[in-house]
Amino acid sequence: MSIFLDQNSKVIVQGITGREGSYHTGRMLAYGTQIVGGVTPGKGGQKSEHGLPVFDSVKEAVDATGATHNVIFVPAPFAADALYESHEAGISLAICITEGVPVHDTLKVVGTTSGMRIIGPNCPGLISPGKASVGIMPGHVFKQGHVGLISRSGTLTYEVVDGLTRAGLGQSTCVGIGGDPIIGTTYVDVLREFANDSQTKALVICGEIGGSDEEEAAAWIGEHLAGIPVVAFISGRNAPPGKSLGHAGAIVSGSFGTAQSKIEAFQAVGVRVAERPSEIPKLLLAH
Amino acid sequence: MSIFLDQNSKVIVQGITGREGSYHTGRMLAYGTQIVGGVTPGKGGQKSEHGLPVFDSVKEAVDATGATHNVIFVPAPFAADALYESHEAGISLAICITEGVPVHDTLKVVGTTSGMRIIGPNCPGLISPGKASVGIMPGHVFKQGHVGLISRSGTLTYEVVDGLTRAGLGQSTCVGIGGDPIIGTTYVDVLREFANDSQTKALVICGEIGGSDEEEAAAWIGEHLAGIPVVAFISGRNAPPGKSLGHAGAIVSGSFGTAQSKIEAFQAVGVRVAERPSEIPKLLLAH
Amino acid sequence: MNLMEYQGKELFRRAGIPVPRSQHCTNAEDAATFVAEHPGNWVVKAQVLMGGRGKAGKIKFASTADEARSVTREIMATPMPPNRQNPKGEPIRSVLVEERLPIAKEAYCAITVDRAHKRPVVMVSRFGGMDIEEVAEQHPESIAKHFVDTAVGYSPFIGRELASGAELDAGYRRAFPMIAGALYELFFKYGARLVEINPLALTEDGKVIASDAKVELDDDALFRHKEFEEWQRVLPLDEDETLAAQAGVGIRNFRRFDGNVGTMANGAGLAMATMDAVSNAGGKIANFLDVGGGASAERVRNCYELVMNHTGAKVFFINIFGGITRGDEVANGIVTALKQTQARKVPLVIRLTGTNEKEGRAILAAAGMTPVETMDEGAAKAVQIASQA
Amino acid sequence: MNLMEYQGKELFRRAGIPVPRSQHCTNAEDAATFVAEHPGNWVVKAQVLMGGRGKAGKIKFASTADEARSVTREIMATPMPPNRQNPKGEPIRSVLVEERLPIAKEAYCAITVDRAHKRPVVMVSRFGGMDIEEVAEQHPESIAKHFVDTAVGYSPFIGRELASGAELDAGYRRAFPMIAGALYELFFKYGARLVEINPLALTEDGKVIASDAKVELDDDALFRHKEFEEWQRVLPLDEDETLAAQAGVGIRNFRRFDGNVGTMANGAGLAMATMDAVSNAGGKIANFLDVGGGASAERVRNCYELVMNHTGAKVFFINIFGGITRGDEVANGIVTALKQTQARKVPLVIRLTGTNEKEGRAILAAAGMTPVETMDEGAAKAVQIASQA
Repeated sequence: MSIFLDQNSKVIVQGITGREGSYHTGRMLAYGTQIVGGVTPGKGGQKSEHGLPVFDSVKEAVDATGATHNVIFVPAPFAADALYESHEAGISLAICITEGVPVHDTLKVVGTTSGMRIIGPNCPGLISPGKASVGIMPGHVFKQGHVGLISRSGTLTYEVVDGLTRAGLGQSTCVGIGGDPIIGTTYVDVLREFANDSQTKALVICGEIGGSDEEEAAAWIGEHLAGIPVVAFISGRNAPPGKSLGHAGAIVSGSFGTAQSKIEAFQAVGVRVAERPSEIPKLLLAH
Repeated sequence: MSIFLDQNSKVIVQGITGREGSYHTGRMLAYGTQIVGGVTPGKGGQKSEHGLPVFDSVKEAVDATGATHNVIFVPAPFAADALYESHEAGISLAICITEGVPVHDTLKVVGTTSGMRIIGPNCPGLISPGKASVGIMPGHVFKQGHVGLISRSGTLTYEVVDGLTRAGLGQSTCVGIGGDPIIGTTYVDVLREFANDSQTKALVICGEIGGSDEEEAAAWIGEHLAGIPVVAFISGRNAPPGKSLGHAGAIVSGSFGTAQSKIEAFQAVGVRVAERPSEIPKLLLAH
Repeated sequence: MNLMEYQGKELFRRAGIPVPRSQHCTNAEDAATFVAEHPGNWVVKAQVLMGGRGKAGKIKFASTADEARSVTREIMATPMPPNRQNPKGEPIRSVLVEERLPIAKEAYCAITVDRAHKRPVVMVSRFGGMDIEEVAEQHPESIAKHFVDTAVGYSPFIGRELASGAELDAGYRRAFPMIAGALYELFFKYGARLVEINPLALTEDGKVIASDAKVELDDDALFRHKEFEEWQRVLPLDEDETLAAQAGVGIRNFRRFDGNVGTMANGAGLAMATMDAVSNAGGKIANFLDVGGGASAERVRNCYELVMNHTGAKVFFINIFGGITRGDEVANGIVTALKQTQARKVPLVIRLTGTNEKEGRAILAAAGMTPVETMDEGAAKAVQIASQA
Repeated sequence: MNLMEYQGKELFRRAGIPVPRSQHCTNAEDAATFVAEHPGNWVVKAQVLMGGRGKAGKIKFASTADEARSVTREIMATPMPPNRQNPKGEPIRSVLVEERLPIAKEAYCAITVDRAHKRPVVMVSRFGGMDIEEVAEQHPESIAKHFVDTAVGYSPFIGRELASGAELDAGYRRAFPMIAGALYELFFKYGARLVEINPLALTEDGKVIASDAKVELDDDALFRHKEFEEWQRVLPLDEDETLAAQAGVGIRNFRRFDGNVGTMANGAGLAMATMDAVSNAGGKIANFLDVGGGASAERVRNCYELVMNHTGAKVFFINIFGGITRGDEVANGIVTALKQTQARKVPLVIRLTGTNEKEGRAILAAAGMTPVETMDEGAAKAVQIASQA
């Protein structure tokens, strides 16, 4: 089945005429994703670089195309507006690639758009290999299969997936949930979906320092996912306290948010924790 | 059955140690209403004038008493806070008697407290005769029976009910929805409930100039209440445009909100409109 | 509390909504001096709360100091002509001398509270400069509306969708979402009942500017906005409101009419119904008056004097339903008030029912007054007395 | 962007949160003059971003001008001592001369974003004046929390419930809901990551006053708050951030350590994992560096020079996963960068995989560089080189 996304998902691109939006529209189309149009206010009625219809508003795009998914490439100051517009237009899944969205914008959007799932912001998107890819992930690294993957970062995901694919372990869906302190969809939110997905038979969690999202994920796994093999990896074990490393959310505050705490939380519920990304396939196969 | 309120409803009084709150607590108790306690911040642990426990917060009151209803007598600047607190504490029906609540406060409260029904503000409350009364209505005027009544004003309601009672027409529930431009529960909201109430066999609507609430009620009646006798009365036919008469919401703007428009809307769906309150029992009996 | 144009535009300016350059002047000399110092084409607009300034000749052009002086004098010489809503017209105490814009298009934009949706509503039409009710009648399809989720507030996509839905001229599209957003901020910040830009002008050089400003504040929210106290002083209440405030009843609770049947009731709904009853009985109402709860002797006396001293009432119909208010208390109030007052006397028709109605009637009877039984009976009797007076 | 105490208190003052009287002074003479003109008991506090001022002797009392001069000199004479987070300590450029409060009780109040609940959280404890993490360890039950619904915002009942839940001294109860509300307004208005009052003092005469102020603003929201530009100038970035900004990478993307293995990767997660791989291989990291997407020759050169000129790297491990970034582009960037740079040369260990990996490797090979196959292999090789250097 895969989660959130498949070959039937109809996707529009908000910011389709921008540099990033246009480039990645081409890549998503090439992967086979059903991109059905895009939105750029003031350019309604035009065609995008790849020949897709451009609309002035998400509502018009949804009305004309029946899209349910929206991937957002607009600059940070306009991301919240794009998400509110998606919500109002009835989008059910919005993927916000934009980096640098003010945390209060995300807080408020997430708290007031019930009924619409948001992935991100500051995320690489998601992919159901062999079916569709939405966002900026390099599709050729992925392979269809049974491993569900959730990650807070981009290239580290590709590194891990590359290892899985080379080891013959394909993926059901890989979700980049994003590196910001507040994100629309957390590990637990994704785990809930994977738990009900028949295609997903094992899970990989790519965590990093900061916050307690991994601890919450571990607790949820302990309660709900007893039978399924899960392997975790935590990056940033050598990070100093009080300083963000790259991601705004990757910050250790005193004794909170350390890699150690996360590793222990996973181990306590029987999740194997890889010392390095290259160990992940081995640990999965050992289950 | 009656709607919203009966002898089993557990009610707390917010502002119980204030002059109004204390006085009406006595009257509500005398009517037989299950008043189980009250709230006045800083006076938790004391007893009210009528020997009821006073709590510091609605949450404490709810936890200790199992109350589901809250009647609010706090001054206008604090009404929104009282309603948010009620919502957070899990109250399911809040009756806001307070007059003069800023319209933006009501707008925001009504828009953000889903799951809790608000009656008012600026309303006399509601009564299910013979069972319980919450608010400031004079209980002795009412009589248990089968007429459901909805009204935007206080004394006019008593006038109308007095006529009904004298004509032998008892009431199931009488709801004073309040005279403000924005109210938590509109005619239509109450009509929906009456439509499912086995005790209610006829309806009286006391409307007044301003807004289009009566027109909406008429439309709803036309669609959903074909079989039930309904009589309406509209006060303020002699009001000048552009000036509020008493209630902030009783204002005619140009050709909007006139008595004539409301009367025509009711007549168009077969609702009989009384020329004067004294005609209402006769029109009901004629059905 | 309704603001005058120059006050509304001051709020617009603070909110970042473009408005024309202007100078508020309280006399012709100031207007002349301003135009002398700022050569150009100006328009002089009477500052009043009533609508219809243009038709009344209260908006005039001036390109020289002399013109400014003379048109200001002309405008201020006579009050705004009366209409049904303002039967006495409105005196003109100041003018706004404002840059004359090269207007290419006029649109309409307003935000108010929508009772049915229980939400703020942003309304836009490409027909600006005319009364929105006229637009609603003649071009209902031209009005685009958005009901704002108060949990979220305004977001620019709302402005974009409205501009497109109302088919605003393309020249508006870029500036409109920001202007609508600033207008919403203002609406929200000050707890307004209405904010309106009509017309929202598109100039020949492509600027979008608020050419007029209408702001209605919520009296119930003024306690949070001490900054309006000064404006409140220059915005006198209308006469009825002033009289009501002096008598110690709420400013919404008293309103005068042309007739000769004075009325008073407890509760706004009942007071309106009492007026309607008088009218049903063929009479002409002198006033609306809600005496409120309690009805102490002092309050009854104030209300009695309010009606006697300021209306043409030839009879006074008092209609009390004793709910919370006890009938005996009200009766005592009436008797005491009539003893104390120095105001002229007219025949009283009293209807007193509800709580402690017997005791109340006994008190009235002892004072030589015979109450009627019902509201209809009281109305009929009052009308009869008035017609014979 | 973290604010210093005096800046935070200025925001508090604007928000209506009571703060002690104070004067911000950049030298001992100003402090002396202020105390001379304002007799009383004062406390002189170093203005730095680091914690632990009291223990470091950077908070002292003064009751005369002479005392103010001498303690200010003492405080400013040496920087704050280093800790793990700030290995170089922090210079002291100014002090706050502040009214000495007669403190009866100290409480704690803060608002931050809660990741798990995706909401702002208001936290209160009756243990003030100590580190909240210490409180969380020693008295976890003393911390009361409320997760605020952003659709509604703060309402006073939240403050009442928190004061009661945290069992704040009764002396706090009346003032606390207003103070927490003002703190929330500030948090919301400026888009803060954290606002903290620690301690929130209850004075012997019953006043509730913010005795310290900590405000962390969201760098991503600063574009909306031009009013902080001036403060930003007096709040220099730390050295790593300054260097990162000069090199044109994000200020979060570079961080130095004591070791000798320089690292660079594309993407923050991969860069952290690269550090961890070096550590796993027994090496000591010289830095964290996320080169970001694209990796043009110019950017690669800037990053190379950043590490060469400002760390003790004896080897440079470049770890690139070609996802969106194409391997051939990166390889070209590396080759060109190394040709252009004037910086010192150290052995390179390059790992290049993913998109266009073959083309990239060919480019590197042509330039005489032999990339390794995996991240682990690269880390091991880099550590080996560093240990022999």
